[in-house]
Amino acid sequence: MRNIADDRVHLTREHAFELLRQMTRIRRFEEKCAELYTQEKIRGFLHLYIGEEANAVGVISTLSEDEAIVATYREHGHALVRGLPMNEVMAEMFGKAAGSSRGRGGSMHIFSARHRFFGGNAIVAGGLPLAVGLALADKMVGIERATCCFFGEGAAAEGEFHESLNLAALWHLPVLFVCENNLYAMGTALARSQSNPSISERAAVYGIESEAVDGMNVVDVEAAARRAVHAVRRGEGPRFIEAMTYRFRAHSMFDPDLYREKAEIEEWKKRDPIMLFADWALSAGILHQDDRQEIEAGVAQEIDAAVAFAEAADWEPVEDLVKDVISPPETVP
Amino acid sequence: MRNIADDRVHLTREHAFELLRQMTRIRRFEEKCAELYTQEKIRGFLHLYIGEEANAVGVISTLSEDEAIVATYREHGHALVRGLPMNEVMAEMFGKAAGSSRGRGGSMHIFSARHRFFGGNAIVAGGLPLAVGLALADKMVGIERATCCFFGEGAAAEGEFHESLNLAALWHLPVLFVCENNLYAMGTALARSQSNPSISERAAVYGIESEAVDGMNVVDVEAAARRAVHAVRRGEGPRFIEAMTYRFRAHSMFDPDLYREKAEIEEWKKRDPIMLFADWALSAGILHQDDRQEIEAGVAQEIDAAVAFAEAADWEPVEDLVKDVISPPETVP
Amino acid sequence: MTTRRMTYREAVREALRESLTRDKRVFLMGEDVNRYGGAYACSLGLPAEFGDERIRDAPLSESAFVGAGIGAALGGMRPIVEIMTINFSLLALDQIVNSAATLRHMSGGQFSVPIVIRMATGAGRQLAAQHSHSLEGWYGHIPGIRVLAPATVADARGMLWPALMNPDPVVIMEHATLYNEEDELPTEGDMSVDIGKAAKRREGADATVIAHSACVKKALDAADMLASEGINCEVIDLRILRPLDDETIIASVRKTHRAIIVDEAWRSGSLAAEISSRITEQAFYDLDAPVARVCGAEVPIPYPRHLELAALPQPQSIAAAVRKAMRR
Amino acid sequence: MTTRRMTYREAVREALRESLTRDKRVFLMGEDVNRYGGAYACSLGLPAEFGDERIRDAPLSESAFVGAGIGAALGGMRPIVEIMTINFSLLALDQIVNSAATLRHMSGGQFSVPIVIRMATGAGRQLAAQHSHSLEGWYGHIPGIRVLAPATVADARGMLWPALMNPDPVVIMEHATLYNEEDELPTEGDMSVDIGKAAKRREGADATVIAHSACVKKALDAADMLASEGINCEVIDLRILRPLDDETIIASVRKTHRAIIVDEAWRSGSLAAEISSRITEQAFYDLDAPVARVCGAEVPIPYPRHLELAALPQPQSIAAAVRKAMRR
Ligand SMILES: Cc1ncc(C[n+]2csc(CCOP(=O)(O)OP(=O)(O)O)c2C)c(N)n1
Ligand SMILES: Cc1ncc(C[n+]2csc(CCOP(=O)(O)OP(=O)(O)O)c2C)c(N)n1
Ligand SMILES: [Mg+2]
Ligand SMILES: [Mg+2]
Repeated sequence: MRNIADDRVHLTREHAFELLRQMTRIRRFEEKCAELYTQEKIRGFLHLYIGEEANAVGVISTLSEDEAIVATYREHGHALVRGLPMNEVMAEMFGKAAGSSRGRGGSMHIFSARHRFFGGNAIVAGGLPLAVGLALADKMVGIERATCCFFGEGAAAEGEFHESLNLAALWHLPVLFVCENNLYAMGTALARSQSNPSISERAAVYGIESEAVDGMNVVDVEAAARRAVHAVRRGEGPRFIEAMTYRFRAHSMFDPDLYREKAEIEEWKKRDPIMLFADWALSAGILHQDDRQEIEAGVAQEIDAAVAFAEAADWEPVEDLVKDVISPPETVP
Repeated sequence: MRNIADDRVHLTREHAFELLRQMTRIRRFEEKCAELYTQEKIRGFLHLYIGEEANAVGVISTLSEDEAIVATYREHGHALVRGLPMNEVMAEMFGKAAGSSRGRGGSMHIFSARHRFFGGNAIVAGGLPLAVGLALADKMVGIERATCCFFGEGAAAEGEFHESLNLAALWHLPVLFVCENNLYAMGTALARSQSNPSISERAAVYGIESEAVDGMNVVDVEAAARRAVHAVRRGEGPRFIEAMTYRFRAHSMFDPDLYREKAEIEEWKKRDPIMLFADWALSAGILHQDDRQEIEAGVAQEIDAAVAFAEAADWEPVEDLVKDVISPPETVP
Repeated sequence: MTTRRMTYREAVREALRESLTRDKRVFLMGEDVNRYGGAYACSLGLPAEFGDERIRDAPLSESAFVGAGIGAALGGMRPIVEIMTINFSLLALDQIVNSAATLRHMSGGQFSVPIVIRMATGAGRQLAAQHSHSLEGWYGHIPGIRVLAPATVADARGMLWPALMNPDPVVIMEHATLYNEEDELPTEGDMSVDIGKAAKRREGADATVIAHSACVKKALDAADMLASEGINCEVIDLRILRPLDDETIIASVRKTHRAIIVDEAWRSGSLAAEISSRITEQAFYDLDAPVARVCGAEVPIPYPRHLELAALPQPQSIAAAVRKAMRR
Repeated sequence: MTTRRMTYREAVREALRESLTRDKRVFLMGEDVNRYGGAYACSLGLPAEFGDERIRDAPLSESAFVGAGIGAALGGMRPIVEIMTINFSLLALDQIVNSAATLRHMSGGQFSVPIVIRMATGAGRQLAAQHSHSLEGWYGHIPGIRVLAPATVADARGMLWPALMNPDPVVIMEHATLYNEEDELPTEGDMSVDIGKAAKRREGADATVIAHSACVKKALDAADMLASEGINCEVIDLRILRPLDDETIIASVRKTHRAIIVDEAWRSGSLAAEISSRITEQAFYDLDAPVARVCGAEVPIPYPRHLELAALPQPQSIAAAVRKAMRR
C-alpha cells in the first residue's frame, strides 16, 4: 500500500485510476450479482451497495492492510476494496466451499481472517461492539492502528450504537466509526426514525470528534477519512464520519421499494459517485477516456473469471454439516 | 392535591411543611429499614435513598394523582411521596401479604395500581421504555398528563436510555425523565463510566429540552419539575431533568463502600437536603422549631405503626406460590 | 358454507384489520410496519385504513419499542408489537422476560400486560446463521407468557383476536416459510380459534408425530409416505407452545404407544426435549418405544441450500424416525 | 499433600489471579470489577496487582462490553468478561448468540472467539423476580459455546484456566449462593480440572440423581437422608452443561435403572428436560421407572423466604422423588 502518513489526498493519475477502478469493480460486481440472483445462483438476502461505492473506496483506501474492518450485510464493496479476491467473494455468494467463508455465510457474512475483514454482520449495530473490542485489543497490546467500523444510519437508533460510542470515547480507543447515511433503514426514512437526524451531532455528544461528509464524492470521503484515521492512529481516541449517501437500488432483492419517490432516486442518481468522479477526473485531465475503457474491460474480465470460478467450485460435502461449530477436539485442553 | 397550574413554587407555610414532612418521612422510614435489615426482618437487597430525598419530594409534589410514576429499586421514597400508605410499603419490605405487592416484590418491587405507581424496576434502565409506553398510551387516547420516570446516572450508559429518549422525542411523548445523578453506579464513579458526564447534555442531543438542577435543594428541584411537567402536559414533548445529588449510604446493604473517600461523603452531608431546607425555612420564618418537632413526632408515630402493622401481617400461604403468574382462567377467552 | 382462498400472509393481515377495527385500543407497532408494509408484507395497505398512529413505524430499537408496547399495555392499550424476526428479539428479551412476563406476579397480581408480540421465526430461506433462529423453546421456558405457533392459515387468521383479549402477554411465532401457504377459509362468521388446545391434524393408530409451525406440514408429508407402507401416524400440531396442552399429547400417545417429536430448533434444550420428558413422566408405561426426537442439527444454520436442508427436519428424516420406533 | 481451606469466592479470585499472571493476554472486564471489587467480591484486591487496564471497570452497558470482549478475543486477547448476574445477561444475548457462538461457523472456521464469560446465577437469596433467574438451559441450547457450572470450590478454582485456553467461547455459571462455601484445596500443583466430564459425587446403586451447581449439595443432602432409609443414590454433578457428558450420565442410569434430575430452573424447557430426553433416547430399556424431574416452580421467584424455598428444589422434594421412583 502507498504512503498514508499524509493528511491530504494526492490525486495522482495512479491514485485516481485506482479510486475509479475500485468503485467500478463494486458497481459491476453487484450488477452481476443482481443478475445472478434472478437466475437463483445467489439466494437468501442480497443487499446491494450501488450508489454508495465512494464510501468504501474513500475510507478503505486510507487504511493499512492490517487495520481491521467491521462491516454489515451490505459489505461486498468493502470486502472487494479491502482486497479479498473477487473469486472468493463470488464463490461465497454462491455458497460454494471455495468462498471466503467456505460458503457458510453467503452474501451477508463475508469474512477473511487474512485480510482482517471481520464481516459481514447481519444484526443491525451488532458490529459496533466488536470493533470497539478489536480496538481495545490493539490499545492494550500497544499496536498503533485503527479499527474501522461501517454501519448505516438506521443502526444509530439501536442501543448498541450508544453503548459502543461511549466505550470507545471513554477508553480513548482507536476506532474509526463510519456511518453510511443513505437516508433509509429498509423503508424507514431517517426523519421518521430519529429525533435528531444528524448522526454526527449525536456522535459528538460523547466527546468524539465527528464530521459529516459528502458520501457521493470519493475525494471528500477520502480526505475526511485520512484526517480521521491519522488522528486515531496518533492515539487521539475514536473519530466519527457521517457519509451522506444514497442507495440507488432497493434495500434487498425482496424490497418492492414503495416508500420513496422515483423522482428522489433519479435526483440522487445525478450524483452517481462513479460518474461524478470520472467526469471530474476526465475534465481535469487526470484520467482519459482510455482509462475508463481499460478499467471497464479489466473489471469485466475479473467478473467473468469470478463467475466461472464460482460456478465451477465445489459444494461443501453434506457430511461436513456440523464442521466448524466448535474448534476441533485436538485444540481443546 | 393542590393547584398545579402555576410554574412557580409557592412556599406557603403549608407547602413548606409538607415538603419537609415528606423528606423526613423518607429519611426516618429508611433509617428504620436499615435497622430492620440488621434484624433480618427485611432481606434481599435494600437500596437506601438517604441524601436524595429532595428529588422524589420536589418532583412528585408537582405531579397530579393520576400521572404515572416509574422508578427503580431505590424507590421507597418515591412510593411514600406518591401516597402509598406506609403500612403497605413496610409490609412489602417484610414480604407480607398485606404489602403493596402482596409481599412478592419486596424492597425493589413496590407497585400500586391505584396510585399508578409502576414500580420498582430492578433492571437498570429497564423502566425507561415502560414510561415511554405509558406516555404513548396517554397520547394516543388524548389524555393530557405526564408520565414521570426516575433513574440513576448509571442507567444513562445503557442502550435503553438512548433508545427510549429517541422514541420519546421522536413521537413527542409526554414523559418527564428525571435522572437522579448521585455520581455513582454501585462503585463506579460517573467519570469512570461515561465519556461525557453531563447527562442533561446528552439528553439534549435528542432534541429534548434538558436542565440540570441542584438535587439537594428541594425548592430548586420542585421549580424545575414544575416548569418541565407543565411543558410536558401542554404537549411540548418530553423534558429531562438531571438532579445533582448524592447518596449518603452505601449502594446496598451488601456494599462495603470502599470506592469513595469518607471525606467526600462528609462534604456532601453538609448539603443534606433536609437540613438545608429546614434551616432555610426556619431562618426565613416560614417554619418554626415546633413544626419540625411536630413533623418528627408524626413521622415516628407513622413508622411505629407501620412496623407494628408489618409485624402483625400474615404471610402468603405457601399453597398460593404460583398464584398471579398468569391471569385467572375465567378471564381468558 | 362459502369459502375463499387466502394466503397465511393475507390471513395475518385480515386478523390485524379485524383487531384494529373491533377495538380502538389496538395498534400495531414495529420496524417497517407502515411505509414498507411489514418485512413480510403483513401490514401492507393498513396505514391507509388506520393511519400512521395506529400502524406505527418504530426505529431500530427493539428493546425500547417492545418495552414501550408493554408500557402502553399497562396504560390501557392493546398493542400488537411486531418484531421483524425472532433473531432480533434477542435484543428485547430483557423487556419480555423481566417486565412483560413478570409484572403481574411481581406486583402481586395488580397489573396485566395485555400485549401481543408477533415475530417471524425459523429457517429455510437460506438466510444463514444470524437470520434463521428457532428459539421457540426459549420462549416456552418463561412463566407468565403464552406462546402461540399458528401452523395453518386458519390459525394465522384466528389466533390474533383471542390473543389480544387475553390479559397476559402473548407471543405469536409466524414461521417465515408459511406466509405464502394457501388455504380455504370461511367467508363469514367468527374466525377466532381456541388458543388453549393442540390440534389433531391427522388420525392414526401406530405412532404419534408431534410438531408445530412449519414442521407440521413436514410431519403430514411423512405420514403420507408412511401410510403407503402401512404405518398410520397420528399428527399433532401443538399450536400452543406455552402452556403445553398435555392432555391432547398424552391421550394420543396412550393410544399409539409411540411418540416422535419434530422440532426445527437445535436439538439440545429444544422444546422437543420438554415434550419428550412430559411423555416419559406421564405415559411411561404406555410406551412401546423410546420417545424420539427429530430436530435441527446443532449448527448455526449455514447458507447453502443443501446444507440448510440437511440441518432441518425433513419428511424423510421424520419417516425414518417413525420406522425406527415401529422397528421397521 | 498439604491442603488449605478456602471459599468458593477465594477460589474464583485465585483462578483469576493465576490466569492474569500466566498469560498477558488475559484481562477481566465488567461492571464494578475494579473499584468495587466485583459484586460478589471476586476481584477484590486484584486491581492493586494488575492495574486498571487489566481489571477493567465497564459502564452499565452489557451488550457493548460483552461485544467488546468478543472483539478483543478476535483481536488476540483472552478476555474474561464478568456479567454481574445472569439476569443482566439478557441484555447481552444478541452478542453471545449472534456473534460469539456463531462467528467460527459463519466464517467457515476462520475465527476463534476465545472469550470466557463469567456470571453469577440462580435464586436463593430473596432477591425476587428480576434477580433470581436460572437460565442455564437457554445457554445450553446454543451451539458454538461451552457452558460450565462449577459446583465445588475445586471446580471454581480449576475451571477458569482451561476455559481460557479453550479456543471457543466459554460461559461459566457461578451460583450466587456458593460463594461462601468452603473446602480444602491442595496447597500446590496444577489446579486445572477437566472441562469435559461430569463427576460422580457419590456412589450408589439404587437411583441416579443428576444435578448441577447449587443443587448438587441439595442432592447430596437428599442422598444422606435416603441412605438412612436404605436407599443408595448415585449423585452426578453435571459440571459441563454444554456439551453434556452423556457417557457418564447414561452409564450411571444403566447401573441404577432410575434417574431423577434436579434443576433449579423453571421446569418447562429446563436443562432437566434435555437430560430426561437423552436418558429416554439412550437408556429406555434400562429404566425401571420413568425419569423424574425436580425443578423450580414455574413462577417468577417471589421475595419472601418461605415462598422462595417452596419455589426451589430442596433435599426433601428430591428425596420424595427418589422414593417415588423406588416405589417407596
Ligand atoms: C437488530 C436488527 N433489527 C432489524 C433488522 C432487519 N434489518 C436489516 S437491515 C435493516 C435496515 C438497516 O438500515 P441502516 O442501518 O440504515 O443500513 P442500510 O441497510 O441502509 O445500509 C433492518 C431493519 C436487523 N437485521 N437487525
Ligand atoms: C442491567 C443491569 N445491570 C446491572 C445491574 C446491577 N446494578 C444494580 S444498581 C446498579 C447501579 C446503578 O446505578 P445508577 O443507575 O446510577 O442508580 P443508583 O443506584 O445510583 O441510584 C447496578 C450496576 C442491574 N440491576 N441491572
Ligand atoms: Mg440506511
Ligand atoms: Mg447513581
